Amino acid sequence: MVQYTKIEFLIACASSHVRDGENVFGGTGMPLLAALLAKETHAPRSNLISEAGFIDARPRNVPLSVADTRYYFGCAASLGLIETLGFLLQGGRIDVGFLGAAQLDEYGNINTSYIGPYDAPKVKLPGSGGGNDIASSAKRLIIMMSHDKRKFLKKLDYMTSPGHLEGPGSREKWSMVGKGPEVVITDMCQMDFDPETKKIRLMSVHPGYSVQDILDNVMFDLIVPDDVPTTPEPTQEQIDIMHKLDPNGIYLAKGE
Amino acid sequence: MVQYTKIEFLIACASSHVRDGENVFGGTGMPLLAALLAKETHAPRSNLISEAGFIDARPRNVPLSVADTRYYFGCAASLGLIETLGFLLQGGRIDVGFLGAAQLDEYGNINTSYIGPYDAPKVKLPGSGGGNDIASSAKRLIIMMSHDKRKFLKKLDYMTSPGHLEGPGSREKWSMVGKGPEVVITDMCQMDFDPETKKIRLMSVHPGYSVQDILDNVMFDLIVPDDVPTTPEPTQEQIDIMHKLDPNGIYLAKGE
Amino acid sequence: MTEAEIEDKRITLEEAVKLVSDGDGLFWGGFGYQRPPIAFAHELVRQKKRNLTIYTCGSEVDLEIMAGAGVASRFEIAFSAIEALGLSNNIRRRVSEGALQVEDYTNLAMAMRFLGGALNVPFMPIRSMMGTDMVNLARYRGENKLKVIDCPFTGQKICLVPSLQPEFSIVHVQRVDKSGNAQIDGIVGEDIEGSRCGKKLIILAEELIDETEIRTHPDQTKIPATYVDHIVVLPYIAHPMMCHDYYDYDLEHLMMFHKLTKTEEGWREYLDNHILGVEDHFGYLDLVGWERLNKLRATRPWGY
Amino acid sequence: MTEAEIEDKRITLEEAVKLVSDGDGLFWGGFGYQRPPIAFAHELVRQKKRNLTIYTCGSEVDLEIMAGAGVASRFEIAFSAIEALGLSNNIRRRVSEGALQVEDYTNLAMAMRFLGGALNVPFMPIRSMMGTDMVNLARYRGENKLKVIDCPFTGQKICLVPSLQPEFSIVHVQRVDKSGNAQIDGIVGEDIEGSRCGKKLIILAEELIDETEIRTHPDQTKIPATYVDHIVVLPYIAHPMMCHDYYDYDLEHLMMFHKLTKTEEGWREYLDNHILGVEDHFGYLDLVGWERLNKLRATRPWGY
Repeated sequence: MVQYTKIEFLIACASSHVRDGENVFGGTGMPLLAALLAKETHAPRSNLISEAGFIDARPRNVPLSVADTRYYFGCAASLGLIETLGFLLQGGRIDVGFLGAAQLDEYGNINTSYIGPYDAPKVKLPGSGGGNDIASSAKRLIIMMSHDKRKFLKKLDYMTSPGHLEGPGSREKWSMVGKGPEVVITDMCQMDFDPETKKIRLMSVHPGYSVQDILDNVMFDLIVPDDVPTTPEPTQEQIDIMHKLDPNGIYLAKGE
Repeated sequence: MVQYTKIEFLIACASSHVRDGENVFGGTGMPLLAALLAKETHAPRSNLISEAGFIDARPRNVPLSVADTRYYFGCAASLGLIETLGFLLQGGRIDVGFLGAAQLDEYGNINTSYIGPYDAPKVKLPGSGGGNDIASSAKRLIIMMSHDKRKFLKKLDYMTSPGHLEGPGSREKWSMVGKGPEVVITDMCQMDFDPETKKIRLMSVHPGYSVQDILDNVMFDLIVPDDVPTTPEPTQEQIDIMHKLDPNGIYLAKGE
Repeated sequence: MTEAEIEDKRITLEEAVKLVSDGDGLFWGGFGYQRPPIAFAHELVRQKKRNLTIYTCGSEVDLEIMAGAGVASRFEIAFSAIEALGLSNNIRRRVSEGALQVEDYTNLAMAMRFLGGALNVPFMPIRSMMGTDMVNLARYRGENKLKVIDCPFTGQKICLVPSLQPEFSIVHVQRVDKSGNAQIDGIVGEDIEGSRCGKKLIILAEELIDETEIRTHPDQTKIPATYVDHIVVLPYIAHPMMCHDYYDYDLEHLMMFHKLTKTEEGWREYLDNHILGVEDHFGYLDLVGWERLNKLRATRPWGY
Repeated sequence: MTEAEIEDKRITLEEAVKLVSDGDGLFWGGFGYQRPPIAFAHELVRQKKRNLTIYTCGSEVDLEIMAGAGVASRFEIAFSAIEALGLSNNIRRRVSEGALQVEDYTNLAMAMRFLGGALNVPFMPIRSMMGTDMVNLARYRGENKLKVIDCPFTGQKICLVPSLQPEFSIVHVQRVDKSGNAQIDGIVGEDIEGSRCGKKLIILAEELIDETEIRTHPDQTKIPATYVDHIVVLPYIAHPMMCHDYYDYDLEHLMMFHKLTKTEEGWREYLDNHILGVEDHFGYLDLVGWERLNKLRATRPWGY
């Protein structure tokens, strides 16, 4: 039996969604470790891009910021935001982007801006950053978030970044470059989207949870297919590699 | 008595229009030598810019092309067209630009594109290049052209670059960044523009020519003030410096 | 070539900040942890500037300082947080109090707004933000936050974001000559466009270099002197953040800062000790301690 | 970090040109005398391509060759001449014959059209061309040459130029690694935007360098490999024009070329001898002569 923490599990799970040869917006934190892990295992030719301007980065230490100099040495080019978010992302050249979410609705639309009403917000969250740009234009979007029932809502307090908006045809209406969210990874499950209705659907349940656990912990309608597999566990090799990548546990230690 | 060729005279004359500290689009040929001469004499802090991307250039040999590497060594920055024509010129930061003209009308509008009708041109000329951009956005424009009666017309075959268009208010109508042509330097005279009507006006006559010579050699109406001075001749120092700048007579030899 | 006497554009940090008037707009350089002009934010606080509008993609500690001290009342930004540590506590409080208005854009939208300002055109087209509340909701900009139009060429929807030409651009670089030719190492973020969009440009640099060094390597110049109005040369301008090839971030200080800002009292303590309690930037550096600063110095070839 | 096997994108010039179909549009790199992809133009002629549309600000000898040999039937350009020597004689003749249509823009307009294409937005705003025949008159583009609109923010007139995303971008650089990371020395002209706007990018380079050289100096990379589809490595790609840090222009050859093009017979002589009469680029270089080519090599630090 492989022993793993929740964070290790999520990183390995996210890593499996990166394919070889892809251009990946890694950001920081778990997505960055997931992208690096993918590059060390099944996707050696994936191209890790930071929106601050680093292209094909191979950091020897894990960066804390998308603009961290740790992204620099050994990367292929060091440019700026117009290059990464304009030429590469809006140009349709980014295969996969990762985003977090404070709230998510059943079409995969994302709130990272405000909790409470816009005119008198209870909490000012970080905002879009490059998130809306990535959600609009990356070919595929992977959403990672902690599983708290109040975050999975029918109606967002504020829609920062587009998922599938109001369903079929609505991304096309705005001529969006990318295809929208593909998968949502939480502490409890993976969810994807029904190709017909663009509505959120249970994809796999993490070890230790049941389908009912998931249904008890979302406030929107969730499509449940007849057959819901268990999410695969990480291998010892994956865990070893991620600890080599983050030897000081800057990200890995958080979940323990 | 200083001995000089026609080319030397024109370069010295053009040079006098560059002021110290100005950002100057020098291009190649006579304007380039004029700008370099100004920098060597009365305008040591003028900033010579090539639209290809060279900023504050100090070429040790005269360049043949605006993109000539001779512009590079010793310049302050080596960038591109968006920088020079976009950020600097359209940004309102270029003080003076030089342009040639195949045809000129009485408002200083310029043709460098076609002789004959647009649909069946007799001669395809070089076109705008950066000319229209410079004429639209440089604070001041200096036009240099050979004096041939057929070039000074009531109606251009094609208007490539804006002078004062149809007179007062017409540059404002298009929100142009620059103020338009200030002076036209030919083999025979200098012309400027009446501040009220924006129509072309005799400014000075070169040594050896009379006011009547000029009137006989333009096809548009030319305002002639009561007092038309003679254009000052170059000094020996100016001639010596321009030959030091162009020792092989790449441009200077053309007029001999 | 005759050697003209070169204009020396250097002034002190105090003099530079005095040029800023209450109510001005500032392009704010740096990105994330990289090259934020923190020393300039400190001096804005010490000189008690008010009602500034800050335009940037997403600075972190500096935005927290300016929001916390009441220097800025408006932000047009894409992002506020301390990456890897957590939310921007001061900004969160000031927004809840109504003391700070944030007009929300995306990183690309802000970068394009600076590009449009640098190009001196009134707007730039962009393909994100549409379909979301970033288009539907606006604060003080109202109708002029952005416009969604039908493209006159394709008929498709396209979003136009208004260009920015604020009173000042504040940009932190590694090296500059005394006339203002500036070199930036590592990523440039939005600083190329940002340095060209302001009506005046103040460059903050870690190191002064001779003009000869600039003119021997013209392709290293990221900001030519012709854009530059004033220069301030000081060490550790970005502390506790990083400056590529010069020094790393000070994680301990950063965590202390973030922890203190969790309460208004904590923030006041930081403000009183580290900003108002010191005379100038060197006073701040003395307080941080030179042994500690020295430990942050970058190692070649890594740059941190 | 695991070393993944790097894709080798090198192909021959002949193979690269075979990818171009009759009727395609090409962004054409280089500016003035600097880094024009002349060898690519020669091979287009040898392979008898037809009805190409060339998009560039202003190339010189290469446009003359493509117009003269009937390879291109449409140019969207700002400038055609051989600077310092005189008019583009071939272009002038082909326009008069009706064999070539030139849609006229300005240098800034073309650069912005490439920028718009690179950004994947349908147009870019620009403040020149208005008030002149460049707005009033169009050829095959008709209504879609450009649009003058009232700015929805300011109410002022502004000109929109349509973005370009041609089938290929052809860009000549100094150095490249085998995956396509490219370094450019000296001015970049419009090649940053141009290399990003094409659907496919073919890089022509004077010198192959190892990936290690690229990754030791990431800030020297002007075009990252992710944009690059194919690479052709050859010496003297721009002859008789120049390549910064590699070789100077060949003024004698250039004057001979310009003199010959003054008549159709003269041009045919050049075409038969220097382009059709040789098998490939090395055949052309042999004809020019290696002693002569060697004399053109650049001297450090001047770069020419």
